[in-house]
Amino acid sequence: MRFSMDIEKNYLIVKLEGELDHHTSEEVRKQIDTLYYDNNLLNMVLDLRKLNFMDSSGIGLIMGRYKNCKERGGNIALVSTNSTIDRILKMSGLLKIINVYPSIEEAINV
Amino acid sequence: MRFSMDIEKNYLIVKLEGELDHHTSEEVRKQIDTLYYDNNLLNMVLDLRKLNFMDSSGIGLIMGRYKNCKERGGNIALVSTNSTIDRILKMSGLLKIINVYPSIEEAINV
Amino acid sequence: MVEKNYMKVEFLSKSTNESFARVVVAAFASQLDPTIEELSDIKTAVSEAVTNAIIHGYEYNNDGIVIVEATIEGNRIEIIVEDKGKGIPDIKKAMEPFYTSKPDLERSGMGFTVMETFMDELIVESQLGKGTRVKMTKVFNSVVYKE
Amino acid sequence: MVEKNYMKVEFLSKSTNESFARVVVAAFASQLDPTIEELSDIKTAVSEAVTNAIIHGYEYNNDGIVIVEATIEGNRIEIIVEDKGKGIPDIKKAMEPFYTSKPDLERSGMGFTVMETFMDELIVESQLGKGTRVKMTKVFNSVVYKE
Ligand SMILES: Nc1ncnc2c1ncn2[C@@H]1O[C@H](COP(=O)(O)OP(=O)(O)O)[C@@H](O)[C@H]1O
Ligand SMILES: Nc1ncnc2c1ncn2[C@@H]1O[C@H](COP(=O)(O)OP(=O)(O)O)[C@@H](O)[C@H]1O
Repeated sequence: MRFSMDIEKNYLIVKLEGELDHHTSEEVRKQIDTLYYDNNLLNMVLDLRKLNFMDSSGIGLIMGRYKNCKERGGNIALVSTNSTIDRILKMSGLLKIINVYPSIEEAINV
Repeated sequence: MRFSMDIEKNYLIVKLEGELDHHTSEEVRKQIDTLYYDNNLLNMVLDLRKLNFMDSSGIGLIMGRYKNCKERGGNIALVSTNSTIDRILKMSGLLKIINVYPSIEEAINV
Repeated sequence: MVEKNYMKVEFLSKSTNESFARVVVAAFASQLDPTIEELSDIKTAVSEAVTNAIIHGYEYNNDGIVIVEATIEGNRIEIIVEDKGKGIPDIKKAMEPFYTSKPDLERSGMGFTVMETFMDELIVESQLGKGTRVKMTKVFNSVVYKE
Repeated sequence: MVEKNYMKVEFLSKSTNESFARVVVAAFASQLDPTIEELSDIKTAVSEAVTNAIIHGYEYNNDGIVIVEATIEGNRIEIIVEDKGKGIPDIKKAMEPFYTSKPDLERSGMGFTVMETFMDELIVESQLGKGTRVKMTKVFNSVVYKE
């Protein structure tokens, strides 16, 4: 699991790469939350395009970040073009509350 | 394990790809011997450049083909540029009796 | 074509071993030449069951042993994930979508739902204080099996 | 950095499982972040020991069980390959380079020599009619281990 984070205006943009499971999501979560709160950000984009594995721990991670953003009146969006990841997103019901875009630009310019 | 075979003059040229272990060497051996004897060939070149794994079963395979070629008054040569494969070849003592070349052309034009 | 094959792997209940378990099962199942999607289904289901053993069964205690067995017969794979941990008090409730006993840890409660959806059959057995055994089977439709 | 980890895998004595055993051990050992060469050494040694269990221990009988255990401690990995097969009558002779009891099968007699060369330590125990246990250890010099 590798990931990188960028700040753009009041957006935290997180690019995830590799395998997102229970083990890797714990570290990712800590680092996301630190950057998000320390910089007083509002919105978040999680870019899942380079993930080649995600289980329900990833769903938990997304749900948790969704709640944090909502609490501050912000929004969260996902970027995904991967059918395996899309299947588990759909199953989780997350797509009813969170939008998915094909690119970061589109996720931000809404 | 994948492999392909070509006949050039009285040479059988075998290109091996993937992992050469006990399991895969049995199939390879059968097919090499069939083509070698059915076509009344003399010499053999084993191209090991695309192997990413070889254990002592590969040594056994090479020794066996060496004996077959010698029996008919022919010769066998190896093509290898891979340091992992070279280590096990060296350890086996095979390099004292079989030459290794960096390309098939050089193995044939000796 | 593999007709029958069997393997069993045991490992410590450390979260680093979640990915190890996926690799092992995928390497074993790939003898059947499944599609990428079928392989991904199996990896996900195994990941859920092994994660549950580690975080729920052994509650993050690294000394527990997780056991994963896999049997291939024809075009069918059976996978058993077992722990000797605390067990599940109410299996029916545990299997409900979104139910989790650890919401504070950001568990989604979707583990069993994922296993059920991605596999063809799921049987959960558990005894309080003794442990949990999850048995899952999947038929690879991509694999044509000749008797 | 993995401090201590353990796994044990059992599988049928089928030659398709030789590559499976290599993948399992490599996936486990890669937690230590070894160099490509160190990983290749381990895969080769495991391949030799597992192949021996299949062809010598169980003499091509597919119903035998091969057991591979691996323990990581610091920057050291210990690997045990075990079979419950026919055993080795003379271990000293068996370990001589080029000695093989199956020259007709194009065995090179180099298996034990490869294990000795690629690993740091090799201990072979065997009992006729009971089976064979090969214990190998390797220190990953590439891995800096902090106590
Ligand atoms: N191996 C196990 N040992 C003990 N309890 C378990 C085990 N697996 C699942 N459970 C219980 O079942 C609940 C639901 O599991 P699951 O659907 O995987 O969701 P989650 O893991 O997100 O909580 C868990 O919260 C836990 O209480
Ligand atoms: N697990 C085993 N069970 C029984 N005999 C064995 C086992 N491993 C090795 N041997 C014996 O030791 C000999 C030497 O083994 P090895 O050096 O690996 O060479 P090879 O496998 O090429 O014969 C074998 O030919 C066999 O007689």
